[in-house]
Amino acid sequence: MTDSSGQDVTHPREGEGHPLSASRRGFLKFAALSGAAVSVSMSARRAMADGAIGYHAMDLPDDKLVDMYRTILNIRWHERTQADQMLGNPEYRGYNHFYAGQEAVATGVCAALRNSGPFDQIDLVYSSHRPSGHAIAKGVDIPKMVAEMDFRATGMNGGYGAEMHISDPAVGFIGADGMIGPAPVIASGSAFAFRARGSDQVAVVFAGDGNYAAPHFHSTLNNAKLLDLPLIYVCENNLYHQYAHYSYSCPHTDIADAAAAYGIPARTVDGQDVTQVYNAAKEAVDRARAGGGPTFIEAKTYRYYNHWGAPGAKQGELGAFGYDPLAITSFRPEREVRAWMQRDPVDIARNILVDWGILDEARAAAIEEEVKAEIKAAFEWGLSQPLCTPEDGLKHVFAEGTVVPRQFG
Amino acid sequence: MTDSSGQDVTHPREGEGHPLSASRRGFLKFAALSGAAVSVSMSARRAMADGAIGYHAMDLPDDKLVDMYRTILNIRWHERTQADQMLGNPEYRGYNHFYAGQEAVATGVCAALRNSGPFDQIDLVYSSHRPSGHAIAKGVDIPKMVAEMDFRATGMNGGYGAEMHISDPAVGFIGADGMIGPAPVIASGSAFAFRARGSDQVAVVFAGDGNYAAPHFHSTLNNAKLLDLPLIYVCENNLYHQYAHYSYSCPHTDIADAAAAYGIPARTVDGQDVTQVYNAAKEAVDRARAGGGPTFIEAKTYRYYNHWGAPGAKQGELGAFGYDPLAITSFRPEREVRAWMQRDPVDIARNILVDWGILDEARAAAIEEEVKAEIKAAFEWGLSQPLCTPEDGLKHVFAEGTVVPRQFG
Amino acid sequence: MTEKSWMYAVLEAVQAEMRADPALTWIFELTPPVASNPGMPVINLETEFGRKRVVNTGIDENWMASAVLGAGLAGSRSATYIPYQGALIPFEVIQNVAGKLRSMTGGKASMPVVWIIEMTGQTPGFAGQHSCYEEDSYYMHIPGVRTIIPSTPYDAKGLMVAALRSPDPVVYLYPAGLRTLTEEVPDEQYEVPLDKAAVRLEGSDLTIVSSGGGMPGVLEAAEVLKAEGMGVEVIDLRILKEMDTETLVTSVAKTKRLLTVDQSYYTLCPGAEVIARCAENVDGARFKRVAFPDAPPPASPEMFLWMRPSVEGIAGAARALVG
Amino acid sequence: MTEKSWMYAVLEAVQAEMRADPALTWIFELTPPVASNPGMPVINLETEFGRKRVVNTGIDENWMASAVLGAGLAGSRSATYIPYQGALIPFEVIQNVAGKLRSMTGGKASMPVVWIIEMTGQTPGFAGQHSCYEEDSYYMHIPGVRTIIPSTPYDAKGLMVAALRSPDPVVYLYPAGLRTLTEEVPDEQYEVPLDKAAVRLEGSDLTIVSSGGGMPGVLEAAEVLKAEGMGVEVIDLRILKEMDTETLVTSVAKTKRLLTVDQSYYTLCPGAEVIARCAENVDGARFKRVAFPDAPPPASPEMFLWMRPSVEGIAGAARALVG
Ligand SMILES: Cc1ncc(C[n+]2csc(CCOP(=O)(O)OP(=O)(O)O)c2C)c(N)n1
Ligand SMILES: Cc1ncc(C[n+]2csc(CCOP(=O)(O)OP(=O)(O)O)c2C)c(N)n1
Ligand SMILES: [Mg+2]
Ligand SMILES: [Mg+2]
Repeated sequence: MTDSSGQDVTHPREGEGHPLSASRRGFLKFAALSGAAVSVSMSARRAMADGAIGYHAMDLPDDKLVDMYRTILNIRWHERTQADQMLGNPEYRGYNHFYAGQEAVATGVCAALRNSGPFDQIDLVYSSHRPSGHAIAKGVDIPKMVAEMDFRATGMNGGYGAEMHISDPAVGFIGADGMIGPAPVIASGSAFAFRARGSDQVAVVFAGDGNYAAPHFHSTLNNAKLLDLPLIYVCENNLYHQYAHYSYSCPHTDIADAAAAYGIPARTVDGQDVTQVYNAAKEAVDRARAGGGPTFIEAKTYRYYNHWGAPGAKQGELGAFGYDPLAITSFRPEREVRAWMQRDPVDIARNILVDWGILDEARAAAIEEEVKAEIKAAFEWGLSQPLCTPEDGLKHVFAEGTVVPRQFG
Repeated sequence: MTDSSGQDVTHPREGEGHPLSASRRGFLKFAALSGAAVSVSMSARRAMADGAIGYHAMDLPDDKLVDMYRTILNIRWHERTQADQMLGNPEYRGYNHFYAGQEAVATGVCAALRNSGPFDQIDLVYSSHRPSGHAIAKGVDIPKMVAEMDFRATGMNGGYGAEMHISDPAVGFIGADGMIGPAPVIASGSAFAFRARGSDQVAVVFAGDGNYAAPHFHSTLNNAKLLDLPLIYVCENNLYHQYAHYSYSCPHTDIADAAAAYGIPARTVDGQDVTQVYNAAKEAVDRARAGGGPTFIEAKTYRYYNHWGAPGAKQGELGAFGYDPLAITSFRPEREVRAWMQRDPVDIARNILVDWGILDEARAAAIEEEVKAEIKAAFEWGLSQPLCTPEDGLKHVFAEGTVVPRQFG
Repeated sequence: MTEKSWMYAVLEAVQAEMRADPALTWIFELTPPVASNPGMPVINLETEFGRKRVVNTGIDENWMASAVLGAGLAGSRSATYIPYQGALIPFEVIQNVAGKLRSMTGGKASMPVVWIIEMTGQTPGFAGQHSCYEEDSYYMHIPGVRTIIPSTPYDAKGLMVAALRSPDPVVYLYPAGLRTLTEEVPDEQYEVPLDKAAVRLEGSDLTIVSSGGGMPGVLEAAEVLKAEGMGVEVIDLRILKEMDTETLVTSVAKTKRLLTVDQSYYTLCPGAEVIARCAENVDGARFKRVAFPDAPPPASPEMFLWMRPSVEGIAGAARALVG
Repeated sequence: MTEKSWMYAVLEAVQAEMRADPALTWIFELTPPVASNPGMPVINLETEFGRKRVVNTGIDENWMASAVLGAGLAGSRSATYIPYQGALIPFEVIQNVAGKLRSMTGGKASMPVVWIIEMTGQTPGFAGQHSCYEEDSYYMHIPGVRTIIPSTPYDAKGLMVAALRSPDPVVYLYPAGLRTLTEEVPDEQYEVPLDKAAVRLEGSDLTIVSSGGGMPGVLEAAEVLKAEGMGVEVIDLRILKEMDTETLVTSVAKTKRLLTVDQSYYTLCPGAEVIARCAENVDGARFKRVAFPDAPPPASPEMFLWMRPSVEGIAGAARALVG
């Protein structure tokens, strides 16, 4: 909520006065690296714009920064390889809601989390129907995820779940949710449990702009605020839900305004710049761990592919252009896609790291080649795994036992 | 949402510059009549406080003002008579969620509506589990309502519904809803239908402070705003839902702030003063009829009885004091009840009318006696009506026919 | 009379009713009310009737379901198309408000509304949440709501006309797996009654009862069994509430063998009700159910296709029951 | 061992589990977790364990149900008490998320959570929405959720202990009409298994199956029938999912007469499933259902009490079936 002078009037400024200590990683990058002139609508709540969020990414050790770059590449090349499989391999049965274009969001948020250790100490991530990026950023085993998406018995979830239900609690990835609505509320329940048992864990939920309209949105934010829950709601506003622009379902330009109305600290960030996402996430995580309650982060971002699968995409090329044959009455303009691709999260991350002297172009390119090779191997392993045994479908209904087959009378 | 100087910063000021034309009904009453020093928390969005709502009540003809006074009395004496029945007549089987204390809200709102005429022209009211006041203000037949509440075959709803489901579409009273949540969403559907068929009708929903926490709250306001629906949401904030203070379920001091966040014109009004409620309702109705979309009115009010039934009440006395035996962990303070009763909606309405020279004290008292007699007759008629026929329970499941009895095998 | 697809037949029904009644509204979410059919004009309700009457908003199926209910209570006939992903989200308002309101108001509330609720789950690959086809049982338990489930384009149109004209709220289950069916469907409006099952095949050895997405497999199995010499009577329920007990009992009284087939979970599948009604009314008959096991459908095609009642599974159960 | 009321027995179970496990949480709305019993200390979970673990918030049953699910997924056992007015509001999340999550994750999701869902409607005067007792059928159709319904204080405690200790999500239906029952209940923790029906009375002429709020009327009718010389076997289902088919079939194979009694709507009442299972497995038996008609319960006591299955109605149906 902003007043007439554009000032953020509701955000409690816990972050104010954060020391912006000197560092070899300066603020120069802003002008230098912001890339093509895509107009990303940003309110005054934008991270960095009012000094309320410190530039925490500058304090990260080099290896952590390189890890972030590698994670972005892992997501990107998983996507591209899978898209190529879908387009070129008639044997391939998997599908995806592609995340390409949004990599910096999952990466920046998960870099601020505790991703390994005992289950009662790691942070938990709830994902959406577009889970592959969140899963990789949280640290799932990529080959097993690849196997799962192709319905293999040794896949991450034994072939029961496939893309929209991948889950690996061992790394705190509670998992995908094929429905729009429930996940944020459930995530707030995990946050409730943390607070009840005195744990400093945080729960993070990733949800699209489409989730704003679900009635669950209100429940989640209202209870998170009332009970001061360590919940971080990451709204990935990629402008569309399925084929409708978010203005069809939301009266706000910044969805963060809706959260701010509850008195929840709410920020918009440039979702294409992993360091800015990290800054906001770090601040949110610190607040939550300290008992300061929930945070809402709206990342302005874009997806390069269509809503589902690879229609409009070409093998070997990034992104999908032209109209999605599944979209009947509303379309997103091809020029919008191309304009957003000018501010690619991979390029932005690489340029920052090169600018900061952490990598040179050659090393950056070498890392990309390593990642490509790893992903290639992941698909080779995944797609050579055994298929499921039909009778196993009767398992895992309850913790123990199997249910009775009824399909034969 | 207010900024640091307490200014309302989100409300679109359609009402600004409304001519406050001279009238024999001046503004004097404010100081003169505001009664005892009950501290009603009121924000800057309070009607009259920033000049955005005109004092429309002053333009009402005398008979209409007298009608409002009479309606308030009808509600009040229906309540008191029913409470006395519950406390003193062992034969009496009815019950109520008493509305006493809140009469000015239903009365002021319904006075601004179209309450008679063909069904496709009158305004519709959706009520709550506390419906008797709304029903009377909308114009239902009181004797038939009395019969209904005592489960009589000739009651308003044939004894099928009783208190929490009274309904009379003939006067636009769609009716009570025993659940917390659904009614506002359904009301928005009626508003959707009005807009679709080009009608200038409006839909009004009365909902308590408790309804704020229901996920349906978000759906209602979001869609009303997106589709510019002629919906008036009247939030009767009587501070408690069941036995919990509303601060247990709502982070806002003014629930109207939650509505303002959607960009919906939202006002708080003194719910004890029928003229102020009328002013806000009139403005909302005018806006909705003109295609200007929804309005949210938060009426600050109080109920004199406990949540349900007459515990704590004494025959012949108004209100319930002491603790409600049903309330186990939280109670409202008896002094709070008594303080609110100092600003009684009956007294305030009568004093205004006397002050304006529309009634003198003698005529005001005579009207009250007339009302008491009418209500007494209504109970006599209602409680002498026939009981229901058991087999009729199989009717009215569908528009035609009866269902099969299954209780005998 | 033209060969028409399921959805074309349905939207033709809606279009004609909307042309006749300027108050009728349609709310959708993902599936725009658009259909084409060879040799026929494209139907696009959104462009024809405008966004005041035909609208999509956000992902909020409870609002959609509640909004048409409110429209109906305001005197405007209204329908909404709920996608399968949100199939049970509007459950509470349909069950606890719409189903009870006529009774609770002593007959004063009229709700001429239709919820078209997509049922899917017949395609392998979509696990659990996206293979939700248990809606039939949930919705048919509700009193005060007519729950129907067509299985042919002809019935789909005729039941839609009847549903839109009914003063009672109707849950119109749409088994999306049947979208590829085509058949001769009259161009004009006609009604298929909201209380009659259809006998699709007559025979005296065995009664098979199914509905919606279960019908194609049942009809195929019946052909196989007929070829083997079995006299199979096939009943398509069509109407889950109020179920047409008479047609069922008459058939089972004749065949003394009842096999029910459901593409939904075994426990409390519609077939359980069919068997219970017949068992209460026919002595000495034999009964069997074929259904999906009481397990969420797994994504893997191997597991899913084995669990789904198949033509062979149905035929096998029939032989075991009769033999 | 002390004579205890239903709710005291239940909260005693919860209190002991909460003392043993500091992570266990409880979310309520209207009914504070407080109970007293003559000669026993008052149990007040809110004051004993504090508002971080035991909390009420607003009127948002979907949040309550989802929150305990999220707590369970985070490794904290959790329970919530959903009042009857909101009994079906959490339906979608229980059906479509909780019921499917273990399967969809290939066994990785563990959900040690309990939803105590109030069932009411046995008192005349509360129409339709406040007489909602159809929950049993809705919840028992869900795979992956154990749906149980105790009918005695002893079972109420033992099933609560078992439910809280189960790694599976449990819908624990609480027929609030039974709140006045008292019986001897052990002070220590004990488990009643989550998969066994209880034979309450043995006999060889007729099997009567019921559950929850239906049991008192059935037991009373059985006494009447016994006095008339009928050998009545009474089975209390206790567990709706997974239903204990063996106990049912064994009994009906013996008696060849099955009467089911439900205080919920006829169509797809739990009794329909009981009859279908027995009809599939026992040849030559006779079946009858007693249930509430397929109509919302009206407020008027005259109508309501006539529609509600009564001792005389049950006994009459039993005589007709056996005679
Ligand atoms: C309750 C429900 N209704 C409808 C759908 C179908 N659906 C799947 S994804 C989607 C759009 C989601 O958009 P958004 O939240 O913006 O996420 P994005 O796809 O842009 O990542 C819809 C409508 C669903 N999954 N669940
Ligand atoms: C979904 C649902 N949950 C719980 C209830 C029980 N209940 C009835 S009234 C009420 C309190 C409502 O408070 P409020 O909205 O403030 O209205 P008030 O009683 O103050 O008029 C509650 C919780 C209900 N009717 N519906
Ligand atoms: Mg989106
Ligand atoms: Mg209140």
